[in-house]
Amino acid sequence: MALTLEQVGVAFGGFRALTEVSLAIEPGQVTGLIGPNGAGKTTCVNTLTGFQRPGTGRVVLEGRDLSRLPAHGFRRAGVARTFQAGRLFGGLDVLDNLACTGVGLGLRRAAAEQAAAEVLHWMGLEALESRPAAGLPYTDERRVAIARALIGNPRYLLLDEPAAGMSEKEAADLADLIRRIATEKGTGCLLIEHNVGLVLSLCAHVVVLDGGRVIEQGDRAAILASAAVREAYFGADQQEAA
Amino acid sequence: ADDITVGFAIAKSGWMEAYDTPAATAAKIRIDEINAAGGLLGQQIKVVEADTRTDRAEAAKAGLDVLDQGAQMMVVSCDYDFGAPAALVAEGEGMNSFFLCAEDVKAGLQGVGPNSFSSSVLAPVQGATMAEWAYAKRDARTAFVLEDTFIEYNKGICTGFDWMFPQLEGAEILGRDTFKNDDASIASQITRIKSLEKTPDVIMLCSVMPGAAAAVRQIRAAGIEALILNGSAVDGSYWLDAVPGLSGFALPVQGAIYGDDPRPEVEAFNAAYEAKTGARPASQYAYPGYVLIDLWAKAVERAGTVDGAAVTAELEKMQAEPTAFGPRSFSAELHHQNTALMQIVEITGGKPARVDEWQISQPVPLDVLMGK
Amino acid sequence: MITQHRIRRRMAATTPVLLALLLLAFVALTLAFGDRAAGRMASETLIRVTLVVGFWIFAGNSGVISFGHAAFACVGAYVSAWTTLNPAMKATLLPGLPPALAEAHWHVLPAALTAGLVAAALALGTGAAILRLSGIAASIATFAFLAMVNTIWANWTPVTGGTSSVVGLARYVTPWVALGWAVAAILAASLYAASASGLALRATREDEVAASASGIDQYRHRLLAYTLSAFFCGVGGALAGHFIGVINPDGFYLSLTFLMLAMLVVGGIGSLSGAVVGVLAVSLAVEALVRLEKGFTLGATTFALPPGSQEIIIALAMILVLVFRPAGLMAGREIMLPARWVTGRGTSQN
Amino acid sequence: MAKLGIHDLAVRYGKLTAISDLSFTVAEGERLFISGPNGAGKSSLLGAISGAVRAAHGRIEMDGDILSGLGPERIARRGLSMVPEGRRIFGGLTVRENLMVGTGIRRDRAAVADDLETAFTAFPILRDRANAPAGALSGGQQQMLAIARALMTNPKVMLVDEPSLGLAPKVVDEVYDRLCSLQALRGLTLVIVEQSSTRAARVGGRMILMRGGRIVADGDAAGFAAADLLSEAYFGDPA
Amino acid sequence: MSLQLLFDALSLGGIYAIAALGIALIFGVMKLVNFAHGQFIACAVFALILPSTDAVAALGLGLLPTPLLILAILGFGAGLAMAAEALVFRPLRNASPVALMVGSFALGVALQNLLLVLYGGRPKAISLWAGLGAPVQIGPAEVPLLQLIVIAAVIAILLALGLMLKRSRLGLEMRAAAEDFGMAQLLGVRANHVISGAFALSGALAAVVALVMVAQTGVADVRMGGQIMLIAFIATVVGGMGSLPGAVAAGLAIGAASALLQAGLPDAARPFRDAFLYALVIFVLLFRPQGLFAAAGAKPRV
Ligand SMILES: Nc1ncnc2c1ncn2[C@@H]1O[C@H](COP(=O)(O)OP(=O)(O)OP(=O)(O)O)[C@@H](O)[C@H]1O
Ligand SMILES: Nc1ncnc2c1ncn2[C@@H]1O[C@H](COP(=O)(O)OP(=O)(O)OP(=O)(O)O)[C@@H](O)[C@H]1O
Ligand SMILES: [Mg+2]
Ligand SMILES: [Mg+2]
Repeated sequence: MALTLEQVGVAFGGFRALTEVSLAIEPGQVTGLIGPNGAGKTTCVNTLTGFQRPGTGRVVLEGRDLSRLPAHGFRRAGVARTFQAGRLFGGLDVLDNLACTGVGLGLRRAAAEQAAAEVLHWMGLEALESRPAAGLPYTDERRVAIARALIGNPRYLLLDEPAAGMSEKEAADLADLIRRIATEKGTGCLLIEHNVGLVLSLCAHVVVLDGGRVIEQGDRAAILASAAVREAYFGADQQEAA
Repeated sequence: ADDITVGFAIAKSGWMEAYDTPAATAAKIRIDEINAAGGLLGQQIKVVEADTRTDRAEAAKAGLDVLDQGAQMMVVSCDYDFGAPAALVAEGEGMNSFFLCAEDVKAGLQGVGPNSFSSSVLAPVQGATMAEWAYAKRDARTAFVLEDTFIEYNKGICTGFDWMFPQLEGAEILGRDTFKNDDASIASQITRIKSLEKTPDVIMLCSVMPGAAAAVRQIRAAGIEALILNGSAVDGSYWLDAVPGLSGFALPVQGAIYGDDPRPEVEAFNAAYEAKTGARPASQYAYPGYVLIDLWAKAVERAGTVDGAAVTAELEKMQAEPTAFGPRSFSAELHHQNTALMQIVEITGGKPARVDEWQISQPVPLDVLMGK
Repeated sequence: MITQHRIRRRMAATTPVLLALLLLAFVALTLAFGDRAAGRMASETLIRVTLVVGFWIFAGNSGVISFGHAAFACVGAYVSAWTTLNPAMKATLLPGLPPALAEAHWHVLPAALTAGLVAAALALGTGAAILRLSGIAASIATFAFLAMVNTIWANWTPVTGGTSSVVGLARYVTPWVALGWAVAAILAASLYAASASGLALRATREDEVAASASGIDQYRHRLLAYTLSAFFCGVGGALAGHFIGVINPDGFYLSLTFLMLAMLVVGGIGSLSGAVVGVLAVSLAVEALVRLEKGFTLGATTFALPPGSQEIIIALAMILVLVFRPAGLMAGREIMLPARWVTGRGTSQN
Repeated sequence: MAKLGIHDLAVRYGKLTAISDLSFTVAEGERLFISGPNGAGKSSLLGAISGAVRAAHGRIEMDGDILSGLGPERIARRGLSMVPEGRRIFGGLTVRENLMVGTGIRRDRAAVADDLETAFTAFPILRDRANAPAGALSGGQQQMLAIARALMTNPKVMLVDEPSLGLAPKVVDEVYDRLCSLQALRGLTLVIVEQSSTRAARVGGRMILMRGGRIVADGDAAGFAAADLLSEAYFGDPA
Repeated sequence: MSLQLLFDALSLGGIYAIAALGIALIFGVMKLVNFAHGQFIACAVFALILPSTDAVAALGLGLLPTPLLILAILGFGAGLAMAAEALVFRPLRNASPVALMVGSFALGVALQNLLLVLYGGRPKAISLWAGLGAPVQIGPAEVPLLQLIVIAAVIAILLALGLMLKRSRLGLEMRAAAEDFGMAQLLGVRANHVISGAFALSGALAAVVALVMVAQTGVADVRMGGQIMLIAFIATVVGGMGSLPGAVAAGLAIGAASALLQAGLPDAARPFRDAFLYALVIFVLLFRPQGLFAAAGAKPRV
């Protein structure tokens, strides 16, 4: 029972962005995905959510091959995501932003708004409900984007750099939220972050990509111990920590 | 009131204006003449106007507008499409309406209603006239038909030609093609003409400006020297700069603007027109305006009223009614000319001149006119 | 607890009512104080409201600019002509009609409904292909569709009469008839905008990618809106035909397309009120200029604008509106009752 | 004389005041970090200095000349370059073309090739993708490109808005190394918006803390890092 | 395909290609679909003759000796487009693409009606370079000299423009300003100059079309550029928005398709030529929605 990439390869023209990548996201757990810029992390997420067709290999959701599904089909099958940029629907208010997902999942408008209100309540964001999405401060924009992805309790949630641009305190709050999503909702999360501290504190299992290949995976200790990861990715902070 | 009011719902702006204004001016010349001679039924004729802006919806409004101004007869735009909305307003009031110079059979009884007329000569008559004249006078036995699909008038010219030419002993249409008035190039149509086994004696070009001039220029540039025929719409010398030194181009007109019409009345009108506007008519399309007032006024005098139905009855009795531009007939079936004595103008060395006159040997049948 | 969001939804529900009242007032005023020409202007304006509101259902919600809607108006107008014209007239004007149509002599209301339905069916069929595209490619495809319809209509002479006008349509469109349809279009448009599909479509307008990540099937919603929108354009076309009594393929081609677009953009494509206000503003401005062109007397002298200046002035005015209000006169806002009118008593205690 | 002088600056968006009564100076060759919570007005400040955002009032000086009122292109031509928030790379242009856009204002055409070489050495991925459209680059790669592009104009003053955003930790180090070495080499004046006070402290320099459009503290970056917890408490949780 | 047919196709396609270039250029720099381009063409045609509503046209600029005449008309086109940019499109720069498009359309309407007021609604004849129609024998084909000149001009213009945009600094700045006006300014690009330059080029291209049209048809009509503009607009999209070689290729392709359909369709179907042509356009778009020559990376990545 998991969302998996099986031996996935993706190429853009001659450029191979992913080569035989296999990874699994388990329900109720937070899996980390780190790697240098251009390693192929976002491409992984795109493949896992139907925005990028795998050239080779398969995307499998709990035994079902999703490789041919359009992007909106992935969301309906229970795979949600956020984007590196917020990508809220700027012209709509926050509640409608969330309700859009409900509608996309086939709810009627009233039911969708009900579901949206519940998720906002669960995240403690009721106050934002009627604000237009376009004017939201950065942190709130991020949290609303996550809320939008949570409508209909997806089985899996893929987060692309959710903490980028946040201060330490804000990032810590975000970590709590992600932990709650995994434990309280049983959602399997994939977390892409360059804030390595955040990833290591949250994730039981971390996958490291470089140059479109998985170069390492394992728990916190394994990652910190890996010379390859240190070489390719870590900065001075993490070097010290390790 | 003591006046009889004629309403002009015509284009005073937009591209139709160039066609409506000369005919309307001619109509007013006839009105002035009638007024000077004591008026109609002893009353002066008053003119009211509204602008159709070369727009169909505005044309309907213009019709209502002149109605509000007290019009008792309505003169509408030259073209069927732009005149019909106003003519229908007149029809709704049981009034007479006259198209300034429409040459589509629908501009009248068939397309508007029992009280609507046009004083011009049907497009198929023009096509048929050129077919028979070229056959008789220029020994044309083979033809190529090049039809511009832009407006109904063009199709009408070709209809008349297609009806007349093949009935003539030994005459044959070798091929045909279509183009659009605003096509930037008609190279492939020309290639089709050139690839015919033998060069046709005539090319029947069913087109109007500016596409007609563009087509002639390209045909001659390609070295095709066959006699080109067209309808009245290309009358006038204003476009000849487009094809310097053009020769072998013939068309039918109701009267010649070039000063060489054998009928003195025509030249008298040309002079009157020049006196009124400062220039001679630029094409034959002023004439129908003059004719329409002339015919209508006669019918009104005979009916003793301007009431639509009564005047219509008188108009429908007209058989070969003489006018300055030749005899005109109307009937209960057709409010248009399905045969007419036409002057033939030919352009030689870049100069147009009247060379002949011709009347088709049989009127164009109603079925042909109606496209059946 | 009543939230700001709820209040806004309730306020939005008042929009169609207010717009209908606005149009009612417009008709009543023109009929009370205007001449006959003003009455015709009112009918024409309300027909345009039907067309532009229909157009807005698709363009406003999806953000895709369609050039094809004039084609639906064209089809609607001809369908109504085919079904309502006197059979004797059809026998001469449109000899190629299939027997069933050639003999039809329907009442105008079922004809108008059929006009809308046929246009909608055509939209469903062609939209199924065209709406697979997005952005400018979709716009061009709709444009190609318009040009195709125009070419076919201008040359399929036995059935459409070709470039020549079809005349004799019953001129039944009074300001009240036009008002009825305009209000129907406004109601349908606001119901659609408030529906689940309307919300989903607006999401795709904001961000196609994020919308599909939200599970929204853009294609389906676009096709639905396109079809509904074509219905009202079809009806609008039928009304336009029965307004002047004469139809011609040229009347439903580029100038109508751009008139509709221009009215929508001047009013503001972002809201239904924008669509309605745009039509009113442009139509009234044109009418005023046309009257100025005819001349008006002030004291002893008569002033008149030179012929042809109306088009130039309107075009320049449009540019000025766009410069000073790039989002249109309504700038995406709706005409709504203020919040305190819709919250009602007894709900404000929490 | 100060390289940059900001006097009594205010920026408004409609009714919203983003910056008010802001004054400070930056010395030639100085490195100034600007930190503060979201919405503090940091980006607006950089925008106002570079001419991208119009100041409601106040005066901005560079080398004693008044910049306020000049368009962004005139300001850029005086040697002020900016890496804006959101990168704003030209997605349809190739990576190399992106780097070349700003070099039109340089008189030392010969040095352009050298600088390009230096940029490629600093960010090798840019060399690898030099002829690829920049829009295809990953988020972090685009950030590198934006920084390199600003450097290619050979600026005297460079404004950088959150350079570490989306960059892998190792690359962040490299970016700062690069900026610092350039500063040493050319006497570049740097104004950097940086969220992480630890990072600022490690790099070293002066730091201004903004909140609600005003300066609330001004001092040595290392000092702020030590008082990190305190400052977090001071900002509070925006939600 | 016979050689003759090839030349026929090229001569029509060449005109479309030049017009499409003019549209693609402006779309490239401003995301503006310039519907006034057709009227730019018409204005450049009418610039040859003196304003008057008389039926017979009197040549104005058209009297100049050929090289001067060409320069004058190109300059006129460029100036007109630059004026349009300064007066209409610059104030509209922050408007949405739809608003821009409607603005350009309104400008087109204003220009067309201005021509109507100045020159009247009647088409006019212009006697210019009638000799260019003389046929030249090339193998089995007989081609008017003008067609050869058009084809040569298309190639030359395309090469020059391509070089200019790809290689020159102005071209680079043009494309940068097109993508992100504000950012280009932040990098010191004099963006207003650059955009104005693009308009000048586009206007000059409209003037080229105008000259070719006059040479080909010998007439001036206020509705003249409309049809060409529409085809050019379609060509720009089919070619791939913003891709100049794409615009040219698609312009040529549409011209060729039109000529082929004209030659190949049976009699009865020929009036429906354009319907087939547009169906083809939709078909091509369905298979290549981003256009035939879409710039790589033109589609923003997720
Ligand atoms: N549509 C595309 N066309 C061409 N190359 C692409 C495309 N999408 C991604 N790439 C390339 O694939 C590689 C992987 O990109 P991806 O966005 O997955 O990286 P990433 O790991 O998310 O990096 P970052 O941390 O910087 O966001 C990069 O080198 C990028 O340039
Ligand atoms: N273009 C704009 N229109 C309206 N308001 C704006 C605009 N840009 C910024 N603001 C507002 O001005 C204030 C200051 O914004 P600014 O972007 O300068 O803050 P910041 O400190 O850079 O924040 P962040 O850390 O999120 O980048 C915020 O309240 C923001 O919402
Ligand atoms: Mg990424
Ligand atoms: Mg900022």
